[in-house]
Amino acid sequence: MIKRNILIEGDKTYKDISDDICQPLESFPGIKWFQLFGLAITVLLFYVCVLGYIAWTGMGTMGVNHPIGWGTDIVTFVFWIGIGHAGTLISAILFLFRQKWRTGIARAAEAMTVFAVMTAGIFPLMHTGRPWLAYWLLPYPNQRGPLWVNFRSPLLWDVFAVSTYATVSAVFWYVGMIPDLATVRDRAKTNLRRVIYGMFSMGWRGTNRNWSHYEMVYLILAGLSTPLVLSVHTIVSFDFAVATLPGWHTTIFPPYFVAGAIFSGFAMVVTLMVLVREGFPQIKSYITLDHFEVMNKIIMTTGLMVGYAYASEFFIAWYSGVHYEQFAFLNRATGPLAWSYWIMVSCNVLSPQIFWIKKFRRSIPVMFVVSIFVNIGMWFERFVITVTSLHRDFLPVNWSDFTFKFADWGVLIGSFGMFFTLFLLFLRVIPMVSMSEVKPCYEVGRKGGHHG
Amino acid sequence: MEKINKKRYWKSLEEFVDPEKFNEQAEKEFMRSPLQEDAADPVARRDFLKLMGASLALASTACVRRPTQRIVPYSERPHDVIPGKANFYASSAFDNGEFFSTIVRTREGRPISMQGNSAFPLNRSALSARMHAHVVSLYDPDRLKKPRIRVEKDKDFHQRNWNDVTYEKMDESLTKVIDGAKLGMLLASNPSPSRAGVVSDFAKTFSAQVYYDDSINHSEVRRGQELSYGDEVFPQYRFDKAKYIISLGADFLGTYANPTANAVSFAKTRQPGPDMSRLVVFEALMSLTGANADYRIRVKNSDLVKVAMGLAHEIVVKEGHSNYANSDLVKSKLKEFANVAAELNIEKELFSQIAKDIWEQRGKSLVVAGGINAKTEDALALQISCNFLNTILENDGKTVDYQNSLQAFQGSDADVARLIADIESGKIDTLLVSGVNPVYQHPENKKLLQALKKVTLIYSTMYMDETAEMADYILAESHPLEEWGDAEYLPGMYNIQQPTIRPIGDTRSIGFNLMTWAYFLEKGPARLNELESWYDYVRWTWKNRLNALSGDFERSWVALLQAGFVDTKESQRERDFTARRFRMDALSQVKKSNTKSSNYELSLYQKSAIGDGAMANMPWLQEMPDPVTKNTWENYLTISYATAKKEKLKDGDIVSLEVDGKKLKVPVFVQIGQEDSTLGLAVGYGHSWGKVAKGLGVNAWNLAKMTRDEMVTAALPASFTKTGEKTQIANTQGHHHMEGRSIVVEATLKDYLKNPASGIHKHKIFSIWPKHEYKGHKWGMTIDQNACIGCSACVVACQSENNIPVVGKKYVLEGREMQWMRIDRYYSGSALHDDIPKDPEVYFQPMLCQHCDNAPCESVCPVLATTHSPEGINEMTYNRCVGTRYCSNNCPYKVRRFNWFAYTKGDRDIDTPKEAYNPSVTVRSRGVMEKCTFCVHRIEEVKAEHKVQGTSYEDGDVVTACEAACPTDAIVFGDVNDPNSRVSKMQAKKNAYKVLEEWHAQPAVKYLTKIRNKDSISTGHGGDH
Amino acid sequence: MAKRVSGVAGFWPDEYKLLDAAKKTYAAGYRQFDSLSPFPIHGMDDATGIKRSPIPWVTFFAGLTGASFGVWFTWWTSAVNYRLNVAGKPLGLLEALPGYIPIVFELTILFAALASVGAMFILNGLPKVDPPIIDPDITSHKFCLFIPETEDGYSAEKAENHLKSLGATEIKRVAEF
Amino acid sequence: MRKLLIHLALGIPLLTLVACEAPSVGYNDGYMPEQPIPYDHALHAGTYKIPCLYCHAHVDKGRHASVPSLNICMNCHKSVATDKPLIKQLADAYNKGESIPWVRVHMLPDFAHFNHAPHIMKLSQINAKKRGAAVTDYQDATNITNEDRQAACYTCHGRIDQMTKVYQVEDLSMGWCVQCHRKPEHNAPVNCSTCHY
Repeated sequence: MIKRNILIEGDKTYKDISDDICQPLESFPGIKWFQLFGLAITVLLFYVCVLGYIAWTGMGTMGVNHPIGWGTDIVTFVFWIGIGHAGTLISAILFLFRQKWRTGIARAAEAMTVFAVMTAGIFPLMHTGRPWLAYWLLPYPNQRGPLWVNFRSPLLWDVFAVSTYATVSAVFWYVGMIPDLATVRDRAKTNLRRVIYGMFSMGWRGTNRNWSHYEMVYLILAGLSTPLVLSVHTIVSFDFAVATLPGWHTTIFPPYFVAGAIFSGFAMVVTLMVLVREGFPQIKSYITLDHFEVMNKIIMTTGLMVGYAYASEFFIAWYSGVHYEQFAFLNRATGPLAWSYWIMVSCNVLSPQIFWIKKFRRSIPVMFVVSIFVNIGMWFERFVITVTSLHRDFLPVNWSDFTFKFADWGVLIGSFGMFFTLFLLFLRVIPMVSMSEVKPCYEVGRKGGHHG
Repeated sequence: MEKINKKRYWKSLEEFVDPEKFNEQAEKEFMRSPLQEDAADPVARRDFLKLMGASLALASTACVRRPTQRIVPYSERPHDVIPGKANFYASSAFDNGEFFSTIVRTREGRPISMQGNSAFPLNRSALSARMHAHVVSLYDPDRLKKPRIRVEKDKDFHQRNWNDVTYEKMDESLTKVIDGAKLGMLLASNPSPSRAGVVSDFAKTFSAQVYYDDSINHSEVRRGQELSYGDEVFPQYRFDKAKYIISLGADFLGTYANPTANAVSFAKTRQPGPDMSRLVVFEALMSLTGANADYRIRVKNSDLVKVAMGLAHEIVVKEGHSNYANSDLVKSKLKEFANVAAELNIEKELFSQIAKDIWEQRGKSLVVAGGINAKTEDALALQISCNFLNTILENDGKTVDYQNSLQAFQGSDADVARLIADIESGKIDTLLVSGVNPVYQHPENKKLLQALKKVTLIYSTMYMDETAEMADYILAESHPLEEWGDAEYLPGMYNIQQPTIRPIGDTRSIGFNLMTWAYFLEKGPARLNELESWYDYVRWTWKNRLNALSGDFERSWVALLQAGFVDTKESQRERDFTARRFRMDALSQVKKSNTKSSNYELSLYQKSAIGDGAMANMPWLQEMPDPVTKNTWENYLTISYATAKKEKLKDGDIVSLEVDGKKLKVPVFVQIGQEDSTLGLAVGYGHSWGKVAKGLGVNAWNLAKMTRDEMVTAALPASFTKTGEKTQIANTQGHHHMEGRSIVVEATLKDYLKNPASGIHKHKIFSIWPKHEYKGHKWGMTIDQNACIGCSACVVACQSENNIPVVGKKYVLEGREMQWMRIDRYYSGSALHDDIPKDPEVYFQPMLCQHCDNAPCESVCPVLATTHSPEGINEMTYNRCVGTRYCSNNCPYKVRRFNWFAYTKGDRDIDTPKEAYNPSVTVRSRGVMEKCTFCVHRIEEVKAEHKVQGTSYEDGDVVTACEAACPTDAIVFGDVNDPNSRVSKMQAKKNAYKVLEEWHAQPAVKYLTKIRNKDSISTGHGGDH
Repeated sequence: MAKRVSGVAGFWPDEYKLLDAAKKTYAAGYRQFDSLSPFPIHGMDDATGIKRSPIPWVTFFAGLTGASFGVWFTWWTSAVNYRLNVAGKPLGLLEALPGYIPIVFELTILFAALASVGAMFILNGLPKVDPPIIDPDITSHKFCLFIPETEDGYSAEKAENHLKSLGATEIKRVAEF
Repeated sequence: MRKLLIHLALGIPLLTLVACEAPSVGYNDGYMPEQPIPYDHALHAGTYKIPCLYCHAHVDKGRHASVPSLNICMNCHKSVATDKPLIKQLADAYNKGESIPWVRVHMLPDFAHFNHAPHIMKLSQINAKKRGAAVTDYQDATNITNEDRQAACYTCHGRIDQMTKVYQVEDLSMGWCVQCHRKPEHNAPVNCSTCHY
């Protein structure tokens, strides 16, 4: 039997665990948090203004043009949806695989998922020419005949996939949170706090009958979320794969996108957890270097998978014998937007290779930098797929170039404002580590059975 | 404390001043409490109940209440106006020497679009792009609404103030000016007999001198004819009779002479088959005609005479053909042109072959020369040598029809010179100008400007243009769509111009003005005084002519109005005439000039949309991509690829161009296929007026040169220096090569004769789905790329028909132009492999929505905004569109256009005036996708009409706007389910193919291969796999 | 809302002892008792004699409903209710189904997930408004066994003694739970 | 509880949406505006039995039913009821060459193109068929009577001949159009470009 490393560092009682984890909720935030929050909310306000400007003036304020119908909005949408995948992966797939180490990071990762999906969800809405009519994408009975929707459109699949994903992952997250909210409620010193957390914990008391149903539903949700999370990025990849465009019309897209999503998601988890550990030192006991090492291994693995996809795309393009396909890929690597392709390759394929060395896998500064590289690289991967394929398609007359405009930068930066605002709030109002999941794992890796 | 208490807030100044009065008013305005029932107002309670009822109704019915709309019916409905139904009027139009018989479509008395009169032999249903823009110029907000009189005039025209006056006031002032003045009239030539009549009546009465100056003078043609044959005519070139056409710099398909009619007749000979004509073009710039050539040979404009004489030498001296073979005079004249091919670096065998071939085709060949781009100092010599060549080839009277000559282009630079001399000598002190804009057009002619300052200038114009700035009296001129008119463009061919709307402003035609002044001064023949209107004068003009035809004037007048034209000499049109005798002494004008040792020579040219620049204020024309360069919104210096490489210049680099000490800063544009030492610059830009035209490009006329009273516009010795500045040229096509893709399929005639499907790559395609069945109509289109000359008239016709917005230069640069129809232009060769040929072949491909049966756009639209109709049309439902742009991404042809902004709000200067919109087509708002609809509104209208009339559809009932606009019948629309329709027959041709067929979108549009009449066999591969 | 009952609660400091106590309580014939813990304890279901949760059945049937609704809805709306030719593709139930699979799949998951969570809420009687709490530390670090009055032959003293015999570190009489 | 809030947050906009989009809500059926001259259809079309097509002369020829021009009113009112104040107002406007700004009752948005003529033709043919008349040609007046044509008008506009003040009877929503087009006996297309182009 393989010896397990301990999951929770330090000699702790269950009460210590509760105390550690509830501390950010029960203390007044420090100046650093306020500074960060102030920055994030400023960027968020800026974001709102940029979105308002785009909606008010028209999509022409962005870099998209003819023939590049999709630009920053869709690129960033896919980017954020991808980010979201790590959370569900950690909470669902690793749960099914009984990976106990997931407990430390699951909550925060799931929060990241929910916020990333929320952030992502704005983009498909805002990239439309008439966002105020986006509800037409929902099939509801209406007085137009009734006129339904085109269920064969990948965008409609997107609507269903993303909204199902958002709903299920939010529910999953929330269900996982109920016992912890009860803990916070029971620790509450003030009445208001008790009432609020009491409301959200729904009167959870932790009887075994409750736990029995609860564990069952958690298992089921994990089981449902697993195919769901795989389907979401598969369906997002269908937006491209189902289209006729050379460079989009590729059957490798679903696994490639899912691997990429996990890749970028874990990178974002690493980025966030490094920051969280800095902000809340007590969390270091629960999110340990071992966690990071495992995640870095996943990053390296998925990075290799993505690299394999890049290579195989070229091979298939060549092997297909289709001129348009061959040109599309040649153009990626050598065309006017080749810089984006090479940013993508160096960030996504080359930079994670450093994790072959254990020392770097366990080095916080190294992984922080690499995780940010990976995030940049994954944004550019979507940029390469979307824009580079569109800007040189079938008829050479249509070929054009893409320029970033103010609004493009605005929504890209602004979306981070939204994400971080939500995440920073999350750190202060919801236990960032799942107490009810961490506590049973205290024994893992420790010798003497139970503690006193 | 008290102060604070006293502080009041007020809602308006009134309340502040008089609170009591304000309260009283407020009560009235916001309605008095309805419960205040008193004896004085018994209605109040009832009002309250009503109000309650209304608000209840309001609450119960509507989330958003619609605004109240009013319907204001006619007081007395005009007889033929049925609201919602279009009326069509036959009319005619004359523009920059080009003549059209037109059909004007009006809705509720408002002209909304034009197309050609399909019965008329010259232009048929086709119109030039400029003509389509005529309806916009009618509603142009920049047009003068009233006449103006200059307030004060100082010597240097610093005082630029005018008073708007009524025409009555104007008549009062002007009659005083005219009476006893030494009057001159500077007019554009015009084929109108009525105008000619009134001008001569007036000139005789007031002993006025008349000078003719056209915006583009082709006086060397008339002069050349006169010197060569003795009669001063502008012959009609019969391309339809020619089997071998040589153009010496003449852009007859784009801008020279009567291009639309030329295209109509040219297309007749271009059906692939043993009788297909061959076009050989010798030119320096890449013109539309050159782009359509079978063989295009690059020569300097200054060498065109040599080419003509060189060919003559080949035929007469070398081959010993023709009547002149024994003439020593001719032989000695031609001797110096013996080695032309070698001198000009033309492939010797090719040159000899051309000479042999045209001799072979004598009597059925045609040599054309001319245009401002060929108007060098030797322009006259070029005409004479061209005439000589035609005489040698026995073409005179056959393909050069001197009998049915064009009654246009009477203007000449010599007339302008005469005018200057007359002003300087004091023979003229008052000048009336109409139809030309001399200040814009002759900026280099300092003498003219000086002369104009000396006279009292009366200027009849539609715009406050350059000449108007100098005028003392500005006569607001009516638009041709507002006025009666007529024309006799070919002798005996009678056309009437019918007004289709009452003048929108206080405007008049020049003819009516002349009549009015004569009337007030009580001078001249009775008709000037007795006839009440210009309409009467036009009728008076036609009375005798029409009486000669039938004897019943009223009847033939109505018939003429209905048909739009009457050809009284129809039998004369197709006849061959005897050749005229060529006057040998004319050849003395032809000298072999030694090319000057200048590195570069500049040639001015016209763009087919902008032309002389008179319609530069039309946004549609500014945004129409030039057929060859695909540039919009400005002019630029075209340089060859080799020159660009040598001088290290790129598109958009601004150079300082110098001609004769005159400098202009212009951006350069690299034009593949241009002669290396030639620079090209388009005229018609650089206006100082007009919300749209002002500030676009530079005025190229500045660089023209006056030599012996003739304006020289070509082969001007020029130099340029880089300024280091850069700009961006608004080009609509980012890439010019097909990159080895089979997009435009091409074959040589030789290939085609062997195998009509030559060049078409057949794909074996299978589908997992059964094909959707179309019962009833199935609309489809065929585009004959062999017939298409790329003129782009369809682009503007479509814009006019479908309310397509103009986006402006800024957004063209961002790739956001909106035209549904575009003409893709490719060059042979590949930029990727840096293999840009010096002599590229040019391909035009009209590209519009292909209405694919398996439309990739439809399957990806999430909201069913684009679907397929049971008649095979790819429908775009604007009001359902949320604007995901997925359809555009998935369209292999990228023919969908997205409304990136609210282009139709009408708040920009370049917006189409609302009056010019077609009410049958929805105006699209921001954020929706749009694209070609196959003119589905026309289909629906025709179908509804058939339903009501109980008749059934026949081929040709629905004509799309682009189809009608096409001069060469390249576009054919119809029902492909009807095996006898024209479109079915064309689609069944062996050389029909679908673009990107292997993608299996199953487009409803088929293209016919481009056939070049070449002796070689192309490398294009056929077969299938 | 379940009727509130009184009873006796015993406390243990860790989950192993609680599990042990629960097993013994069950062996002693108690059936209505329940354990309360800050986290689920492996083996407690057997120890307290609770049957497997029926939620998987709910999940299964909800998923089935979602799938069949998806199949029917996509077909009915596009082939029956408003039939439009989109890209020339067939609209028959089976021919068109491949294009609807993603929708069907997502609906399956959505129905199943929401129904399962709903079932859990109903089975657990959630949400409870301000339920009585035996000890606030139960959700943090205390482990508790509660014997309600509904137990056969219940008497507070007997239950107290029983808990004491199992080594409860603290025993509390609960008036209302 | 939180779930409830989520449901509320999602549900309220959705309900509003459904409410706004549900048949007839948000439409103008029942709209009965005040007209500048209270023209009485019940009197003219009902009591006096003036055919619809007498005034709305182009309804079977063109796109619009078109409110009659004043000269049509004056055809009768030159001699009928000339002393009434409203008729005087009408005559006054006519003599001055002015018009009456009627308030529009039935309105379709600009992107929906409705053509009266084929509808009148088709519906009156159907009405004639119902009578049992052998109908082939709309132009043939012996086959299709005035009543058939009038009944065609009533299909969408209701019993105008009984309305003292005209109001909108149907909601004129797309669904309402489509349900009629779908009827097998009407054999009418329901694809988008039937109306939207």
